[in-house]
Amino acid sequence: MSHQNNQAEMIKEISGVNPYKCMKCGKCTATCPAFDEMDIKPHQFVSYVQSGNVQALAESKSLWKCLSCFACVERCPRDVQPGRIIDAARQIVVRQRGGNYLTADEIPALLDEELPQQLLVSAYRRYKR
Amino acid sequence: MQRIGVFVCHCGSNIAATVDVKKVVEMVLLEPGVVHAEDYQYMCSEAGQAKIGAAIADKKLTGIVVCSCSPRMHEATFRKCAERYGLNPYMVEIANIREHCSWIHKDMQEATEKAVILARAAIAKVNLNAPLQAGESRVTKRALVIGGGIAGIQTALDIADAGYEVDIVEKTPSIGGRMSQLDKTFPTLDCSACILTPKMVDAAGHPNINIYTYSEVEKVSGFVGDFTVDIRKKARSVDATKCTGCGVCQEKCPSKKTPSEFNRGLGNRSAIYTPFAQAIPNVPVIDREACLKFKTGKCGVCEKVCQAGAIDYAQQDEIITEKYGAIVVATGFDTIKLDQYDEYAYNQSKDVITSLELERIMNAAGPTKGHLERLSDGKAPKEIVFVQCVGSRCSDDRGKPYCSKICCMYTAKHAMLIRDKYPDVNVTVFYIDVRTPGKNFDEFYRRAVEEYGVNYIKGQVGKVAPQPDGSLLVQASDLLDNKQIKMKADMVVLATAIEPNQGVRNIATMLTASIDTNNFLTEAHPKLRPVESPTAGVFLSGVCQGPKDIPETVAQAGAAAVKVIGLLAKDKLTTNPCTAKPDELLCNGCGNCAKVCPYGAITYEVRQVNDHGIREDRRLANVNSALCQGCGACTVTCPSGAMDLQGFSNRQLIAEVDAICR
Amino acid sequence: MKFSYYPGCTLRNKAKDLDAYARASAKALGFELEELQDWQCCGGVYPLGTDEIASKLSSVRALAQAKEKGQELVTLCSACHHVLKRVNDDMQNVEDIRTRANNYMKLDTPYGGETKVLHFLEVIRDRIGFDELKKKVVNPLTGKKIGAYYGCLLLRPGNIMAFDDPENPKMLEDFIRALGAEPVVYPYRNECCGGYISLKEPDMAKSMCQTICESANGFGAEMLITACPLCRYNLTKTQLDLPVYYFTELLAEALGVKEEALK
Amino acid sequence: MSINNEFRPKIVAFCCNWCSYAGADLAGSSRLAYPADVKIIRVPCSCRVNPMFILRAFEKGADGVILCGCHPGDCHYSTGNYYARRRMTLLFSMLDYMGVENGRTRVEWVSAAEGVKFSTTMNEFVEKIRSLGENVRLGDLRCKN
Repeated sequence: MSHQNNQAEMIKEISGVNPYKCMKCGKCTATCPAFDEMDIKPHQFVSYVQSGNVQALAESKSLWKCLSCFACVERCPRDVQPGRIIDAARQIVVRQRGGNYLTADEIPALLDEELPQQLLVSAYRRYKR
Repeated sequence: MQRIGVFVCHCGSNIAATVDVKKVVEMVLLEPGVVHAEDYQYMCSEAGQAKIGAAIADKKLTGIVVCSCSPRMHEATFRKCAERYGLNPYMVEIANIREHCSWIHKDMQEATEKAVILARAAIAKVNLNAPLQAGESRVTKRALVIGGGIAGIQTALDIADAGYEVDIVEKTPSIGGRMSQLDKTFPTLDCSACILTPKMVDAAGHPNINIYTYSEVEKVSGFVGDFTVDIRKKARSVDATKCTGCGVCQEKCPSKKTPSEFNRGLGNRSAIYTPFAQAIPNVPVIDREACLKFKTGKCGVCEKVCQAGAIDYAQQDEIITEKYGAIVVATGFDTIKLDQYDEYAYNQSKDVITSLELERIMNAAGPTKGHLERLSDGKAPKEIVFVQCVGSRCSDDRGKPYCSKICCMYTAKHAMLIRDKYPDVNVTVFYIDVRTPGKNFDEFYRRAVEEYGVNYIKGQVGKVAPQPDGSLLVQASDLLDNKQIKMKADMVVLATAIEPNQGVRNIATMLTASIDTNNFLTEAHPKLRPVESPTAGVFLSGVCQGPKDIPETVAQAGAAAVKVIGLLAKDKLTTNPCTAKPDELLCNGCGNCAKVCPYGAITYEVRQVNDHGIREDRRLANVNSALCQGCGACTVTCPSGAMDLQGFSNRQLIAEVDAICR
Repeated sequence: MKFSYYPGCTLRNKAKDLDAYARASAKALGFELEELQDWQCCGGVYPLGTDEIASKLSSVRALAQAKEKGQELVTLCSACHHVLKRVNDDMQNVEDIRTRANNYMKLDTPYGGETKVLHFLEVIRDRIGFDELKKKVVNPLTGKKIGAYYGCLLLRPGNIMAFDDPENPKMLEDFIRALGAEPVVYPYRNECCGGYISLKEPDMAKSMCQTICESANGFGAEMLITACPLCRYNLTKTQLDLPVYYFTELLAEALGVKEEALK
Repeated sequence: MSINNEFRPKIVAFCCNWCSYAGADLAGSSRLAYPADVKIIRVPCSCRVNPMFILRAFEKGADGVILCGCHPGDCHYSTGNYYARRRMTLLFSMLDYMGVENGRTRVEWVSAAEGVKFSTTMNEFVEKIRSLGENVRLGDLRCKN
């Protein structure tokens, strides 16, 4: 539990977000374009950090589905910025050994003729240490 | 040297839990002049005051320090107490060891040390206090009410019924305010006009009430009991004494394309207009921005058709100067602009409307004659979505941090009325919390759910996307089912946050009344003096003080009226004796003090002085203590140190500084 | 008028045309883009973690170089623009990041966010003016119904990007109007195309782009324009036959410099 | 004053009766803590504060002095805070010249509704004074114990 609490503190620190500002309106979840693919929804990320349930977040599929499109950040009425919390949780995972979601080996199979460089760079930044 | 008694209050545990009151008593007894010190559970109680009285008699006290709550709370109480036991009330000083000490510190040693220092400062000050006598000032037995909505009307009626004259100043062409725009009212569903119009008629016909519509307060001077106010009566371009209110001018006016303010821009009005049929006074106004005669010089139709000859294009603004004993602010509210909330597509679709616009649509006198229809194509909606908390409870920079308080109830009302009149229409309400405290309020909301089948979903709407087929795709969350909802609606109604009316800041500045960061006027005490402004003689009525519904507004309007009546019933008011006083031997008559005095209380006169045996005529500053409000600006400006402020003298304040820095 | 110019990696590669049309158009409009020396990739995404410094340094270098030259810094790609503007905001307003970044950089004078970052479109709107653009158009795109696709990166977060109203932007619509075409307003023009998700979850991006394109199509758009190579890549993968162009291509065409640009 | 040898500055806060003193009361009733080093003196208006009082405070060993009044335009006496602002601008620049750093003096506008602002202002100010350390300028040696 104390490890979990530490991790929750780390998420707050890395994200710079105060999850207690949340009033639980669900606008982040309402506006999320990746909702259907997420097992833990954006508003739950905020409440999980509040309750220190970080392990569930670290194991969540949602980490790799969030688009960083900032719709939740822009529309949150409480300036909680759920997108930053998701990113911080993702950071905690990729910064651990073996936490990368993308490896160099799998890239060639994913490429096509038109694929712009920025796609690779961005995915690298988000998915890899 | 004074004989000082120090009284340390426990305030139950409010002070005693953090400040070692016994220690404070022990320490203050060491201070010069202190001949008595004691502590007690509640100094402000009858028993506590009796202790003070006993000590005044037994110890022959000449000054008192009470270590307790803020002087803004109980200074008056302890002054009265001293007076009752034969001590001049201005020989009392308060050391604020609650708000400024025990409530904000946790460490007992630290808090006790600070309490002792605050007590020392108060002792040092009271050592230099001198008995003061309050003066008297007169009371003009007439009240001014700024704003002619339900708050202003009710306040004016109550004051007038008590026998005092009241003027209402309303900036629009008619009294009635927001309430006149509403269709039905919660929680009884009676028709707004049916309960408001009789009150408007009462006010207009009341012998003690005088109404200035299309008018604004322009300048305020003076103080409680004796305000002088300039009112700008804007040119109506219609002679109210001749107009019969027949309405022909409005009918014939060729300029009919101005959005109607009364209908929230959903319909148009003519350039010469009354805002609504039951307007009071029933005298139209020419909107000079829209009028062809004023814009091009041609037209003049209204003048031709007016049989009473009431049209007067040459009419000028008029300034009326009037004296008042009390002023009530009842300036009301407006809904916020939704430009910052375009995710709800308010600016993109005519079928996304505010709740106040829905009131107009549902009203028989409104732009759709009371038919529920889409403004884009006139079709009857089958699916209506209500969105709560639009711009309320926002801590970002787009909205307001507070709850607008009325939206949960009026949304339940709208939902119920629609389901009642159009049972085939589906109504969905997206809410964050349903807040319905109030008599019969929660029952009302529950009826909407249980009896009228209104679908309440807990979750906010994220986006409203207009579709090519004219419908609106509402994307929202359902937090209880942990789902994202995408539903088509024909109409979306936004429960838009309310904010104090534009211009209230300007009025607050004129009245020197406090205003908060949200532009709500501040009350003198949030619990115990909710209808008084901290500025004496200025009272608050309605939403200008904070969000409230009609029953609360009417209650507060009555309360404000009672306060005004209490003031006007007095023939004289005691004035604050803490006024400026020049030392005639030091004054050189330079004139600087008069320049900085905001009240014109300082004049100069040539008087004979006896300066250590030399008698000569000198030009000297003279303070009119009835006008002086005791700010102290003159004392600092005076180059020779002749001007001082009684009760806050240079020596007293320096003694406080010394005691703190010791 | 001369600006520092940060093209970014994709514009040197798959999106060479986005860059070429922009340069030619700039010339026609009377301003010059001076490419920064030895610029490095911005990383494609803005590092959100408050403790990430190293990944912001390439942007700081570009910003500091523009400051030395005393020029405003222009970008074209939405992603680069997003990263540079936000890093610049950090350098202005976040003391911790500013201090640590400057400690790494060891510049002669510390960088404190002095450079103004402009998108190519902002240059047209704020420095040239759409009226002026309209005057310079030689081949007006009359009759074309064009949907503007903004995506997320240009607009959000609104308070930092300060590009346009994040929920109801007008910039590209005004741009389209200035070129003589008819803008088609549709509600998903500021919703995400899927971005980098398309690498590992191509179906997700596809379905999101489907929604966007169907909406635009439904409101009558014959084509979309965008500023971002990644958005364009994703948007062209839908079932719909809706062409997607870089805004600079239409600009070059309208200004009559399209042929010349590709020489 | 010092507890456990930690530097505890002496800070005098002049607060006008109508806005800032009420703001301090609101900070109190909202339990918004700030260090006990701050001691408040109530004045009717910020314009009542004579520069002499501030000089006196430094002479007697104060480490910082802050003056709080109503926001510009909101003065209970209409114009008092404008006078205070002008006077303090002059005084503070003179004090800075004399070696009492600008950080030791401050003017802040706090309304009756701004309990939070009062508390944050005082926390910041105390933090600043603690970082500056004890004031050694202007102190009257005769006042030292």
